[in-house]
Amino acid sequence: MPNSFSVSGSRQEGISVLALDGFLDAHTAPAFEEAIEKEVSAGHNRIVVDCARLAYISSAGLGVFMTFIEEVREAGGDIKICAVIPKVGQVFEILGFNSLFEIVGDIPQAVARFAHSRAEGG
Amino acid sequence: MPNSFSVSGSRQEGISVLALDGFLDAHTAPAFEEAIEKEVSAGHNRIVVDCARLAYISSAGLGVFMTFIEEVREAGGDIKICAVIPKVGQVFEILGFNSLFEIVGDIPQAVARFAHSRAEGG
Amino acid sequence: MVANFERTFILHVPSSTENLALIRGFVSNIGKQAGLDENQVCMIEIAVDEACANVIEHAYGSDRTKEVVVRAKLSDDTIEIQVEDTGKGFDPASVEQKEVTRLIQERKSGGLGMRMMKLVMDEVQYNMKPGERNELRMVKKLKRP
Amino acid sequence: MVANFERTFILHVPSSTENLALIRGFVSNIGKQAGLDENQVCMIEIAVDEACANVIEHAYGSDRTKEVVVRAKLSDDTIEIQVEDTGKGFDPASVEQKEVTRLIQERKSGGLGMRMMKLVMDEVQYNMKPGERNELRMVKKLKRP
Ligand SMILES: Nc1ncnc2c1ncn2[C@@H]1O[C@H](COP(=O)(O)OP(=O)(O)O)[C@@H](O)[C@H]1O
Ligand SMILES: Nc1ncnc2c1ncn2[C@@H]1O[C@H](COP(=O)(O)OP(=O)(O)O)[C@@H](O)[C@H]1O
Repeated sequence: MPNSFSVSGSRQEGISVLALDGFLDAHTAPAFEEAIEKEVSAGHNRIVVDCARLAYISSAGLGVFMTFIEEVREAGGDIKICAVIPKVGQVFEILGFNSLFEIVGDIPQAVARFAHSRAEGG
Repeated sequence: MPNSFSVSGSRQEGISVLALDGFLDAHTAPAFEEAIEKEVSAGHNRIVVDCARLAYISSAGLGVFMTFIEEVREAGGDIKICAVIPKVGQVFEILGFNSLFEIVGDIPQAVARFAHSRAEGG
Repeated sequence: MVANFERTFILHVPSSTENLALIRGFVSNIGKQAGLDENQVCMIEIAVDEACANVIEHAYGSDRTKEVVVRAKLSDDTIEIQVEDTGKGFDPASVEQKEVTRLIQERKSGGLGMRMMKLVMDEVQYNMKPGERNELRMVKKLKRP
Repeated sequence: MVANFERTFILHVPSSTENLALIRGFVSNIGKQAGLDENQVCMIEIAVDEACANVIEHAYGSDRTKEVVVRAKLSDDTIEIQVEDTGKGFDPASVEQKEVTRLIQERKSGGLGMRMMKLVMDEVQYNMKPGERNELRMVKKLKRP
């Protein structure tokens, strides 16, 4: 589909990794929101969002990060973003997300960033 | 570019291999025509057109094959077509090109088809 | 996919073969929304590409200041495409459809476009008012699973 | 690339977020024709995506029977895009632009669209006639090499 987008989840060392694939816009953001919501509801507050296959993001996609970041941080977790392609990276940057979110090179780096932080709730 | 198309040529065992890449339509057909014209003018009448990276063809692209096939066959050569993806293959088929042109799986097969035919002029 | 109501899409582009890719992208997206598979979508792309290439080359004689209009209407069981121009028009009935073997003998590079449209679409119908509004209407039935 | 004359492109699509991809494809093709690089093209795609998403969600309240119109005008030194709707309109001046940090504290999922457009385009200008014709005009200057 032209507006194709999918999220697939996995668990690594007690961390939830959500891999985004395709185009994240106002049409597809609900699918991403649902996926994060599911993790948070399950008490999984340490989340890595793998953007390696994310081709596009609009503010509707950024909105999903905004909605959940406070909640997971208050629960001792975080949402770390990794493997962003330049086209997507410039969107994070232009809206100042670089100083508000931890954005790193790949999944292992993102996972490692959780190593020194406190254990999460669940 | 949205209408991107390119042709690259090489010589193998006295045969000209033209590799097509991208979208072959009324906008880009002149580039293909020029490439074949160049071979024919140089007396290279044994031509393989490699379609492995050809994503699309319209009748303007088919027209280029039609223009030159008689000329190269009269000169003892041929234009053999190879490595066609299904989307492109159905266009050849629907217009009956399958019975008028030799369409084979890959470059080596196309080259081999020339092995038993008479030597070309140049 | 939400259906049950007709959806109309319209695209206006300058009359230049450069815009055939844009036109195909438009048609392709709509074909996918109609639930067609990749090969079927490609067939509709080609029909519209041929129709628009003819308008650009024949109706407007490559005058890039003119405009090509493509309308697509998506309903539950058909995709209907109209290509419109204000160019010189022609009489489609007077166009001789030669066999490919004959075109090859005559070393022709053209003469396949209209045949392609007819082979691919379920209905192909011209409606000519030269200089005012020439219209080519093509319909593809959607065979829903 | 042939320039030296203005080229106009128009796209009409049903008001549905499903069509944002089609709209982006339209804008992307035109951006490439304007000679913009991949990242610049993406920025214009986003600005138009944001504008159209706002029309679909706010101006039309997700009424899929309505229509979104995108006009693009390409000249030698600008790409000008107009997004038009006949929806309820709004007063852009009355929209408070909150800091991202504040949106985050308030757990908002929105509030970035208009900012995005302004950050990306050189001109962003609303012209409202609610229910009749609301128009958002955005201009990007082309810095030719
Ligand atoms: N939209 C059109 N306006 C004017 N003449 C047309 C149009 N479409 C087709 N024709 C005429 O019909 C002929 C056959 O068209 P077609 O089968 O598409 O082959 P081709 O375009 O390759 O010549 C054209 O050569 C042209 O003379
Ligand atoms: N085209 C429009 N029609 C009506 N209201 C709009 C329109 N565009 C924006 N708005 C209003 O302005 C607010 C801010 O828009 P924006 O910055 O794009 O963020 P978001 O759309 O995520 O809320 C919207 O919530 C809406 O109330």
